[in-house]
Amino acid sequence: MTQNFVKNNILELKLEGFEGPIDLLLSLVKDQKVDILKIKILPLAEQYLEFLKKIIKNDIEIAAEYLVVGSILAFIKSRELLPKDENENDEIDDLSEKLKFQILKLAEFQKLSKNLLLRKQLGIDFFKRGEHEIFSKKIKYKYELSLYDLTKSYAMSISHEDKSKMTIAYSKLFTVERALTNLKNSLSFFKDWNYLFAFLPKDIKDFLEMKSAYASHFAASLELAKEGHVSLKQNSKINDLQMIKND
Amino acid sequence: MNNNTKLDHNLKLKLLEAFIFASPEPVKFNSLKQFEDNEDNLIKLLDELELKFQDFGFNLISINNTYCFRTSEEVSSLLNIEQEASKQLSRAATETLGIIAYHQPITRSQIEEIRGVSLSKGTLDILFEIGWVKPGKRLELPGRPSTWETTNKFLDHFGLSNVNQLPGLDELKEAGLLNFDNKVFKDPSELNSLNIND
Amino acid sequence: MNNNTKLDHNLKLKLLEAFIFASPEPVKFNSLKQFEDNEDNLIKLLDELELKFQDFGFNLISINNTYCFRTSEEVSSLLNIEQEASKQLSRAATETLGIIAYHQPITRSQIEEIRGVSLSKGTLDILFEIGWVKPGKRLELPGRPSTWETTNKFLDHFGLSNVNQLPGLDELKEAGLLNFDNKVFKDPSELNSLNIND
Repeated sequence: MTQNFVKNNILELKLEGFEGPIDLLLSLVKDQKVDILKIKILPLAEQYLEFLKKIIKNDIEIAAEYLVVGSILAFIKSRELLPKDENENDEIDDLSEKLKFQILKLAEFQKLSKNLLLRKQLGIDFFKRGEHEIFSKKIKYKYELSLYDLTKSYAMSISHEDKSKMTIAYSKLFTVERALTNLKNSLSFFKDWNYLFAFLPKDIKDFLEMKSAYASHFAASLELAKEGHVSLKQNSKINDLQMIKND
Repeated sequence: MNNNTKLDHNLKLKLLEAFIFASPEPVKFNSLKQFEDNEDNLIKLLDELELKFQDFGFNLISINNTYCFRTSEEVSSLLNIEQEASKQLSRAATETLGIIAYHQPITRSQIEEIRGVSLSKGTLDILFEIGWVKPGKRLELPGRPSTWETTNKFLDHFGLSNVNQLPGLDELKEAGLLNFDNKVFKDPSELNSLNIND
Repeated sequence: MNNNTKLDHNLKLKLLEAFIFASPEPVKFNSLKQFEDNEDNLIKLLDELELKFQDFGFNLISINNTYCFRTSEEVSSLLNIEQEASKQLSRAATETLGIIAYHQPITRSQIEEIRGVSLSKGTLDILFEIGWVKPGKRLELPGRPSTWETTNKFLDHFGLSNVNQLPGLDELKEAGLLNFDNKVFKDPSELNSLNIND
């Protein structure tokens, strides 16, 4: 039987043609051309395991479901081959019966589902009234919203990341504009050389804001010097910058 | 007086057939009560209408207590009417639909159990989108899992009056195929108790 | 032979009425020739049909050589059918309805918090007007904000018997409707903890 599979190149289908391990078992049964009620699990197990072995070789990312059923079949097979113990045999029979039942059940539902779609269908084989007759002046608006649309919309509304509320955090930085205003105001009171950073506002408590104030005052002083309002000097590299108002 | 009642009766029939005929969707029994508030009489009137249209090119049919006209089986195949493009269902979706139809109400994990494989995303989704299945009541089990069941739209589409009309349903029941007692595993945790090495 | 012709005659009548019934617009005389190619015979058949439906709640009428069924004048004044026109619900309204359905009772500001945008005035109004939502109890919070909840009409429209039947987030995810593993709100009180700035 396994030989047949190789010949028929079914192996090359990998597992994509099967809807799960029970479906695979079912198709092996169908290939045996025996009554589903008379399935013999042992030969079936051998075929399945043989099939699984080859698949694993070719495709290691095999679905876990196939391996689970494979392990049950391996279990049944190994127990059948070992010397018999009465209690254990019951257990195996039970497992075999259940597996057969599942194959049978799936076979039945596959048949019924197929038949369902073979039924005559509305809009294809029979019809409803084609026309929407207008015979009343009263108009009632009907909202065409299906439960599917509603739940889909809800799912989208809570899953879209771009829907999250986003607020830009309040900036605690001391801007150059503020530094410029501060320096211009202060310079009117001081005629002599003064250390630039003495002009920094005294009430800054935030560390980041303080750091940015240093930077913005430095930038502001350069701007003022460039415009000719002030002169700047630095006695040495390690000394602080000093500033004086030009006349 | 007698004559009057009869006229009244005929008028009611006309009103009923006109109302059902003019409504774009199947009409609920309750909304037909406006023409005859006695339910027994209303049922009689509807039975009479059903009979009246029995041999027409279109018939009055009932779907789960709703009423509508549909072209008769006899002529349908001879009509040359443009077909609605129907979606081709995947095999997984077809089987899932069948299982829900025969097994309803059924949870997702029970569907997976019958098919022996987990349902991929989009399988139930497509059936829900077409409007053939909808969520049903929740089961009183841990996690209160939601069940799925078929809709009136499903019945209408496949020309069924109710789910009991599904062909083969009785046989399924008799064969005991509609219960979950005989499965290999009740839940995945049972796998652990199956020790293959001992 | 005679009997055969008669059968054929009846079948033709049925085909004609079924075809006119199922056609989306009034049917042209010419397209009815497919059922009877002899024009004189076709006219006779149509006359016969007209007579057949003469005393029905709906009649076969011909307008400019086209044929269709129309509700009879006798009953149309008595029928209380409102003409239905389909309308699309806006995306904002659909989302809001979904959020109310899943989180009810929920206040307006909680809805805004989930959607991340403020609700325009008309959004809740339209849902209220359709009759799908109604004001619920007030919350014992500052300002005693009013909550919103869904109505029985809402359940009726979506074919649900209670709001617990709405598919849960897990089911939405499994059905492929929800693709993101985002924060799940179980009840509105959790909304307060949703603070992106924290």
